[in-house]
Amino acid sequence: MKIHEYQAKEIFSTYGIPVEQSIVCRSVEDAVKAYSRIDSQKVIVKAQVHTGGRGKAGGVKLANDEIELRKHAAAILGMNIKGFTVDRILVGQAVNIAKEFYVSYVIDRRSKSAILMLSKEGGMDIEEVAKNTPEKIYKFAIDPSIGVPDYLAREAAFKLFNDINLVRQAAVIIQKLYKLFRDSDASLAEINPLVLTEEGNIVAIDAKMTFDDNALFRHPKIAAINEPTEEEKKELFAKSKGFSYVHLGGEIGCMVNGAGLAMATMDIIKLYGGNPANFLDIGGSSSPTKVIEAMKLLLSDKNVKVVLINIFGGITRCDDVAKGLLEAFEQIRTNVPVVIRLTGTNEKEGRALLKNTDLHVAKTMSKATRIAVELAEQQQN
Amino acid sequence: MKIHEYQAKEIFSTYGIPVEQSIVCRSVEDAVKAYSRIDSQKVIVKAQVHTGGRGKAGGVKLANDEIELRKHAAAILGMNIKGFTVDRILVGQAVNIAKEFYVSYVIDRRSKSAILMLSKEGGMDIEEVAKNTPEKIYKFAIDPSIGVPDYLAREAAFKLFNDINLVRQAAVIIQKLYKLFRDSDASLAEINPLVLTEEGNIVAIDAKMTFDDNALFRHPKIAAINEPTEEEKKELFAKSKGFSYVHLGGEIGCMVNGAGLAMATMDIIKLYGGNPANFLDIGGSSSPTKVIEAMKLLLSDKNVKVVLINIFGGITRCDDVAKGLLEAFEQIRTNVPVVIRLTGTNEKEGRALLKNTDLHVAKTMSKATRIAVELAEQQQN
Amino acid sequence: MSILIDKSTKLIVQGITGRDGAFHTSKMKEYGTNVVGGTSPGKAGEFVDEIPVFNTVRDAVNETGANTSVIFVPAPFAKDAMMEAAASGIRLIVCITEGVPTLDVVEAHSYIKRMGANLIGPNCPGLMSPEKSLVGIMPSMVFKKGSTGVISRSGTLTYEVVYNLTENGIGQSTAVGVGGDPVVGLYYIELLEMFENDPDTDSIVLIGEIGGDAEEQAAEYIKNHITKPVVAFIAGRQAPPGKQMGHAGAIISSGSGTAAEKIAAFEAVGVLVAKETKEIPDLLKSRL
Amino acid sequence: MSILIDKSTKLIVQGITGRDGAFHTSKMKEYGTNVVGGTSPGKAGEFVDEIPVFNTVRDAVNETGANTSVIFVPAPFAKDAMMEAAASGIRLIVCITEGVPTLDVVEAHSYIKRMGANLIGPNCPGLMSPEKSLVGIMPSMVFKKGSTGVISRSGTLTYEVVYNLTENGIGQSTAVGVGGDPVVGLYYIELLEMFENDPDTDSIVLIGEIGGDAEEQAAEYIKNHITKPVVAFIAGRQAPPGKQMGHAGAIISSGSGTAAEKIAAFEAVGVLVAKETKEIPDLLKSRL
Repeated sequence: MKIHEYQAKEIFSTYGIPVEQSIVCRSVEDAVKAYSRIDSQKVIVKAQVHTGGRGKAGGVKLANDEIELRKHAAAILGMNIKGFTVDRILVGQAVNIAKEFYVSYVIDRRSKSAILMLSKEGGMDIEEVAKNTPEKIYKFAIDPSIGVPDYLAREAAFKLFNDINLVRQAAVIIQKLYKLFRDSDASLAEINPLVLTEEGNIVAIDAKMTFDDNALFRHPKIAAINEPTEEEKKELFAKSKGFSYVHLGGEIGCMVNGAGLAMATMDIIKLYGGNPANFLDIGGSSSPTKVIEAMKLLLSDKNVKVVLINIFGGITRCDDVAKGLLEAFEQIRTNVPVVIRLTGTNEKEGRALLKNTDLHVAKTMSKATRIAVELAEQQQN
Repeated sequence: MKIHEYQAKEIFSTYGIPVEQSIVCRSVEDAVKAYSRIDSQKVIVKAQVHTGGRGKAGGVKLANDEIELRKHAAAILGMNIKGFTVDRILVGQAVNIAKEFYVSYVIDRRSKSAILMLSKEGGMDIEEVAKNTPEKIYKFAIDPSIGVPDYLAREAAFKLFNDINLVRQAAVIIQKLYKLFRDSDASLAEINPLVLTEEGNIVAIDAKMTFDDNALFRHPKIAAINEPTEEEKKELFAKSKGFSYVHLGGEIGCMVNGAGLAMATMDIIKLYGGNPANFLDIGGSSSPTKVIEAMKLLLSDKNVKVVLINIFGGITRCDDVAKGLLEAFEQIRTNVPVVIRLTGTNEKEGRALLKNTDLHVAKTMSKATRIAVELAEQQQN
Repeated sequence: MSILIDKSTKLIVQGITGRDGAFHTSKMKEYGTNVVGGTSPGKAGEFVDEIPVFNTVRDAVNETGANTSVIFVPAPFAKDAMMEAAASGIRLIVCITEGVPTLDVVEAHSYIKRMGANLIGPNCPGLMSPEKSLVGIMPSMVFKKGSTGVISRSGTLTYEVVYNLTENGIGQSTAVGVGGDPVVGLYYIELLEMFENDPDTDSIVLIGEIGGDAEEQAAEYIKNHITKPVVAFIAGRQAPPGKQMGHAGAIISSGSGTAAEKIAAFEAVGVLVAKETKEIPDLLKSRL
Repeated sequence: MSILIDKSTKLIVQGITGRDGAFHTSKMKEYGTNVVGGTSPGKAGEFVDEIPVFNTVRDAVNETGANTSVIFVPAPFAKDAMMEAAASGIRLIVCITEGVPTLDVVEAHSYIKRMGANLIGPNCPGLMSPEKSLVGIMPSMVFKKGSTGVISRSGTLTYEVVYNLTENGIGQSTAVGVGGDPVVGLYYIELLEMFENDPDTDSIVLIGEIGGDAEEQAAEYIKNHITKPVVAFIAGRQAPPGKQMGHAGAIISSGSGTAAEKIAAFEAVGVLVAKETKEIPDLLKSRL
């Protein structure tokens, strides 16, 4: 789950990580009011959207006076950045930047731990830095049983600064950011850039946080500020039904038990010349209710011309699955052709049960996919 | 550092460990007021003193009504328990005890960790239980990097209870007590007894905590409630001067550099027929100021008939130590004879410097001690 | 022989009285796994399918000599269950539970490693050594004893592949579902090494998917250390970036972790990569 | 040979720019210890007695190949210093600092052990292997090379005993001050084992004191594992119960940890216990 910069900065403040003075605004008038409350003539106006690259898109502007502020606020509010409409801007004091740095904690699959990443190349796209000049990124794996002790924070801070006073300031931020990362079950806590001001202070002038969806149950306050997009809402709805759903845009809707098999199914559709409409994992069992719910979800996508159901009968045997499907399809009335492929335990018995129905039944993934792709092509014509 | 039961219970409450309702009182009138505020007809009146065995000494009484309360409060306030005068009592509701248990955390030298100790033999002297029926005490070493996870708390709680609801209640207390133990740098956090009430609740009806003196610097609130005895005040004063002092009561005052050597010195005094007045370790260096302060401390003890100074010259050479002693004794005027023993680096030069003074100078611990004991005997006669 | 589990496996089931725990306990027992006990705090003395229930893993280990544990407790309690197993002397911990917070796994894994034990999962189907032992939720009927080792990040996709192998006469030595989360226990490299050293394994099928760079690492490892033939399959070629495809770990982040990269890495070191699952048996046969 | 330190010891001093750190750095260097560096955050590039100062232990280890560290930082920072040393690859960590909170030592010790390193102290005078290496604050002039190993919970009392040994012609292989706190690193048993295995040690002097039951454990260990003669001395026979005698660890709690118990334990296993320090050389000679 993502949150906005201004929300991340509020959390930073709670943890004592220095951020510049800033106020979130939803209108130009809000922005003017905010401007009067900020102790700085120059302010930065920043679009608040759940995506990167807002600077390049014109979503970040410096205002030297109220006239410029009005102009920038008006321009940025309502702007569309990578499909996101800007409904909020952050107006913050413009700090005098002496130097920019990068600091983040992220989960590292390889070391199976959180890692601290730092770079003197702050303010840049860190993935570009990682690709082109990996030696400019310093990484520290965090032992979860000891966290970030003083010595480690100092060791890391010495990668960015030589002056011991700056090292001490940075070390404290490094420790607080870890505490926040861990306390909130974040998967990313990033400061880019962390700025050394001309006055000698260290301030986080951007803040990005992503949280582990699996841990939201113990962070109700964070979960409460979630703002899913329309697409994400559909995914969340699916999740509430025990599914895992991702919209892809093609014409062949698919319904599969298991995430890996669901991915393999969308891949094979493409391989055979079709276009998957979605990824849909209906999970372990294949009860009639689940199938009904899943069909409703698939059919709500008007692009869907054919539905391909791919079920591997493991613990739940294919004949039981077939009975469930039959029950479900008694209740579902649709003109969209449905192809069903059943493999695994008792597959013959399962397929036999489905024989005298409108459903297209196939034995293998290849066969089923071929039928689905052909049916889709027929529908197109 | 020790605190009173009522203070420990206040800390318990902060951590959510259930304690019975109780109020600390300094007078009979206070106690009567407290009685009116407690939701219980029967109350327990308990002396608050920094020592054990108050029950046997008559410092704990049950009052069934206000008359009894007045009687007990009056009797206990002012009582002397093992040298401590009772100036406070705790008036608390009398709970209906179904069963008593023992729970504590303590530092274990052997495992070099905190250990959790539990027993079904609550309310007893736990050292007696340990000595006579050690199998009735369960011990769990705590890995400091993981603390007391749920499973460990549960495992421990199952040693006391079978009912899962009681296990859950106890497990929470076990975890909170550890958190408190660790957060406060305690060396002991003990609940004896932890009580199962007839109503099925688990309550700490006594609370004992001792804190690590070396960690008090980071616990100013705890340090602030320290109430040293007169003797402890003298020890604390010595500590503030960089000494380590313990009063012993004999007639030969001793001043030694190093704790081990200081213990060996008091032992040898006794071995040679004298009685050490004190343990006094003046620490690493032997500057004149330190010697002067130490002499003042020793001479403030009117029992002291002889002073034995035992210095091992290591990094600081004996001739330098001798110079310091000479300088110190120019300022100290006393009739108490002083025996000095100097060994170690440059000992001959050191002893030579002290030759023509009133000080009795000896080469070995044996010799010096023999002289000191003889001088003490002469003073007695 | 086989890797990780065999006839010497003495299994306990943590969360044995739960719906899934009880169901799969019976399935495993039925298959012949030596299920010696289970845990469910407060239910000591009860039995599930004649298997004794204990309050704690320590009690279970003390009473039964269990060396392996399979975990079916709900996600919020999975970390505690994994650590309890490690603290109580269990050597192989298999966590089936889905949806365990990542930092819980980080912490539990670090502790398990420190205790010298091994973790499989979480969010995994467990392991199967045909005719020896089943630890987890894999459908035993699709397996057949043989000498191909299977490593997979997935559940049903594994069964699909195994089913194809079995149908084509290729049996399995051990199949391991490592789990679909970003952070899980034993992974490709450790398991490749075990299969390489297992005299009863003569070939390996590796089923990967998008997300992370474990397949790239595996390719590098295969190049340098694996002499047995390896056939790979990668799911998620059509996955859009930034979207989690069911498994918490199946996500293309910042343009890395794509199927194309993984396939290229394998092909670069001579590992055959199947385009669809039905090709796997033939590719494997071509290398044996 | 000797135990723990010798000519191969490459030492860094944590807190080298402090008063005590700088003073003892010079003393150790003067004695011939191979002091390769020191740390003091923010002072990298400076020198103390021509020894380079680094910001971090990691830098110091990377630049100098140090394997041993001696710590002189103030008590509130000692835990961090000990853990930094262990995390940076130091194998033997000697913490001189007095007054370190017990739970800090518990935590640091647990981590150091996990990293496979050894801890001596805190609140200890360090170690001395005469004519080889001095790590700590022991006065080198009272030592003499020889074959008696010395283990002690104390500082000046150790020097006193060593001085007596030296004066009586008995040299030392290594002398170790384990520290006077309730929780410290290596203790009697580990060191007895090392001395037993050290070909250059033919006898052992053990200097104990009141508090805890480490002497009782040592006696038990000596009975079962030590073939070399051991002479003991216990300080604190006159200590009253409940009072801390200088050392945080020297306290008789709840009537246990008395000198009488310790002396009895040693005598029960045939270890000679000196009544006063001057007897030690003769008792030792009687056993050689």
